[in-house]
Amino acid sequence: MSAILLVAVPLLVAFLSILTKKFAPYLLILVGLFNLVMLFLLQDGTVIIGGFDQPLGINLFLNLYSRIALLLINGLIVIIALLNIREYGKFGSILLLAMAGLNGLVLTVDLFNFFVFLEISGIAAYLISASNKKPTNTFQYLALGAVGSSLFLFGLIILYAMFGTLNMSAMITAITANDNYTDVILPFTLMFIGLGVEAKLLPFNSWVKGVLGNSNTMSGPMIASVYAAALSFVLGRLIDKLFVFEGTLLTVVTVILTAGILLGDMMAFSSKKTREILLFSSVAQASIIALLFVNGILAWAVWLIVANALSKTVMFLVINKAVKDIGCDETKSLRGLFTNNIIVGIAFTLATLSVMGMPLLVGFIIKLRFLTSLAALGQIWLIAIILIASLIEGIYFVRLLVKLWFKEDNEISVKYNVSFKLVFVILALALLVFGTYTAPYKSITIDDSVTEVILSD
Amino acid sequence: MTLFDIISLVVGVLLLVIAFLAINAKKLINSVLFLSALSMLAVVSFVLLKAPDVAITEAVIGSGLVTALFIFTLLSVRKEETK
Amino acid sequence: MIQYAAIILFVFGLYGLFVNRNVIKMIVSLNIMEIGLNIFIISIGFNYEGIAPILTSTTANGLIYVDPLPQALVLTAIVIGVGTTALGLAIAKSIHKTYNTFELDETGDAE
Amino acid sequence: MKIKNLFGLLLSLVLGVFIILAMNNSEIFPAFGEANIAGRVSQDYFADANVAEVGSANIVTAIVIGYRGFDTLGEVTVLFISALGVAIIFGGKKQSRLDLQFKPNFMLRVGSRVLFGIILVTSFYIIFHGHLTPGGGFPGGAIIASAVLLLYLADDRFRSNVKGFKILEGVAGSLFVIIGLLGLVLATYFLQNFLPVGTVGDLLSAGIIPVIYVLIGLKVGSEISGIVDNFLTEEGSA
Repeated sequence: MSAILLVAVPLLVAFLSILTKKFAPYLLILVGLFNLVMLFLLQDGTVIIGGFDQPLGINLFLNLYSRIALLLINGLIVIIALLNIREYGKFGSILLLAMAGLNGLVLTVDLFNFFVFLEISGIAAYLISASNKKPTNTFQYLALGAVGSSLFLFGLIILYAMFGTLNMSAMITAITANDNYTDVILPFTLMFIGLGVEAKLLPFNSWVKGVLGNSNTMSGPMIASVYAAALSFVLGRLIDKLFVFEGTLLTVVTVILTAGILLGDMMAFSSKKTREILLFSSVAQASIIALLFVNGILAWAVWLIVANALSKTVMFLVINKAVKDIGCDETKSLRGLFTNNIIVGIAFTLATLSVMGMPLLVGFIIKLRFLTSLAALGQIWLIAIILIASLIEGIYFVRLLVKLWFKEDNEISVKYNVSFKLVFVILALALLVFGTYTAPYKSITIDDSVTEVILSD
Repeated sequence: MTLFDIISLVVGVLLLVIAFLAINAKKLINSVLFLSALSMLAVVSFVLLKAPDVAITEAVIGSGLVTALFIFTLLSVRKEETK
Repeated sequence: MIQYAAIILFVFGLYGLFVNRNVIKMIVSLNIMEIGLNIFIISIGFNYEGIAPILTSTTANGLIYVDPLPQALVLTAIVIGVGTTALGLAIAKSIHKTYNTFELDETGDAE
Repeated sequence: MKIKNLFGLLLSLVLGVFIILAMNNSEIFPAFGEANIAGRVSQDYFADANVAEVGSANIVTAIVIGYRGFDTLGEVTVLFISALGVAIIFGGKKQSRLDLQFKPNFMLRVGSRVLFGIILVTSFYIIFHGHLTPGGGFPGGAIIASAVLLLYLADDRFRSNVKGFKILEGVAGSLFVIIGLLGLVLATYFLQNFLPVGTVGDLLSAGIIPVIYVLIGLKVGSEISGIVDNFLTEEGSA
């Protein structure tokens, strides 16, 4: 009963699922539920693989940080699979492999193993985006993803050549022992750029517009919320523990991220297509999350990832279902979408308000707390930039909501079946409940030791 | 300049020249053939660097199957044009 | 010298990827980048007096071996490269079937 | 040579030289050829206790399967996903072979059958001696795939038994994971060696390493043959 089952069981079922094509989606949901149950039974700790401890073999490490990430990933994959059984049954084994890849990515402590799982989840993401029937965008995503993981491997090998180990915890102790910071600037930038491609940070994410711009009810939520959340968690752990940003590198990274926030929101402000508005706002959110990790504000970055993933799932599901029925993506053609499906409209509005950070919702508490933490750190400039970005965000989201609620002349008939509505209501309620009832934020303490990669016994 | 240095210098220069030709080749077939020559040179450099396991794998996979896949793609495309 | 050639090969692949707009040429540049990276990975473990890491007779100790760990990593990296290339070529074929060209600029919606 | 290419070339050369200089003046980055494994993890791979415990003469194979078997499991999954992806992207019912306006004569068709057998024998030799001599599952499997490729090229009506390859691929992959789980159940860790190790250097040694390498060889061989089959067939009538 060790954490390895979270990766081994989806792999085993995926290998078997190609023999029985029909049962793949049902197997996927069974394995997802099995993982969720396992997560409540597993204790924290280091899992040794292959019988050889840390320097020779590979270890997995489960603690509160990866437990929250795994709960979010497996839960969302089960929800998305449940909603897309009939239409995308063919992608059952691919979603199983994506689940195994993402679980391994979050759990592993060995850097090369991290690269292998980055590659597995990457290739699964290329195939999920292939369901959009747009081969040029999938090809661009594949080309950029391959460049990203090769850069990551290049940085990782330079670190191995310098410090002689591949294990993250041994690498951290070796880096702190060797205090000459100029050696590690090159590998850290290469690895940061490599992960920046997958985590949608601004200068490297030209693939996002194409892939998410014409996504469907399965690839949109999968890439926009599940992959984004997993990679933000993993990038956060690396930024917080491995990449010690100082001096010029810190300013360069902060400039890149703040540019990402502002440019992302401006592009969302100026775009006419609803899905582009959503994807540019998630680009801005990804840069905000990375900025919080760089400044060491762990707890609120984790809650921001969770809240963002939940609300983006609702938003992408609603818009993709509507675009599939109507066919056109322009905001003016979706006008008056919620007039005849009120419940879906309310859920979408709650999710949007939570992303904006309106009171009574999860987003408000998180935004308030991480702004105060930034103020405590004296980062006045960052607070100004984030507030400007939220102002722009508020304008384009309110403009979108007004269009979607009040119908002009055209009559839109978009029908959401019951299972969609059920999911929307549950997620919207979660955003509302955790917005007002703030006990869990205090009870679950996420402090600096949580992203620790060795169990400091 | 030991024998090893001379050979590695020749292999290094050849690697760069063929890679440049592969990127700027006019026709696709030439570019693919340069790629297969490049992976054969990679096999030579793996043997030079005393990595026999990797040399065998790169020989079979790199110059064997990857080039074959490229050429099949180009052949199936040319067949559609003539149809 | 081979290590410098490998690094420049890696950068050539990056250059080729951003200069070309032809799908097959981009996959060729991706392969060039991976070949350069693999040679670089092996070159950091190389030692002039070292021999291949295979224990012939267990009695002879005191021999200097080449670092075996990068070779194990490159075995995995090569097969990952094949996987990505096969997928890229399949997508290239489907691009050609829908747009009847390999040039990304002529396929309309590609920015 | 357009100016853009020349400018791009110069830019990439400058970046390459910058990376080389950045690595040269950092003193803990070992210069080319002076990689001493004393300071690195791979020092312990040669320690006699570990060699005896894993039992494989080829240290690289010991690392690929024995110490870092989880990497290899991940990497076999990568190949599995690309074979699955190629099948999904091509989709459609595949009946007829791509006719390449090349009519092989009788001698070629028969000759290739003979050569097919010989290539298969060499590939099994490489797979079985994976833990003794260079080679192993990956090159062995790729050689099986190149034998199938030879039949495809030499005979334009040949269609390999795609269904059989799919089943072989699924079974070999799941057996690999099951051996890992057996390690978890019998021994104490996933992918741990629970078979006797025997003396280093003879054929039946190194516990589960030869078994896993045979499974990897079969899986890689069937997967790449599946990819070749997808590339060489098209829809079209039977």
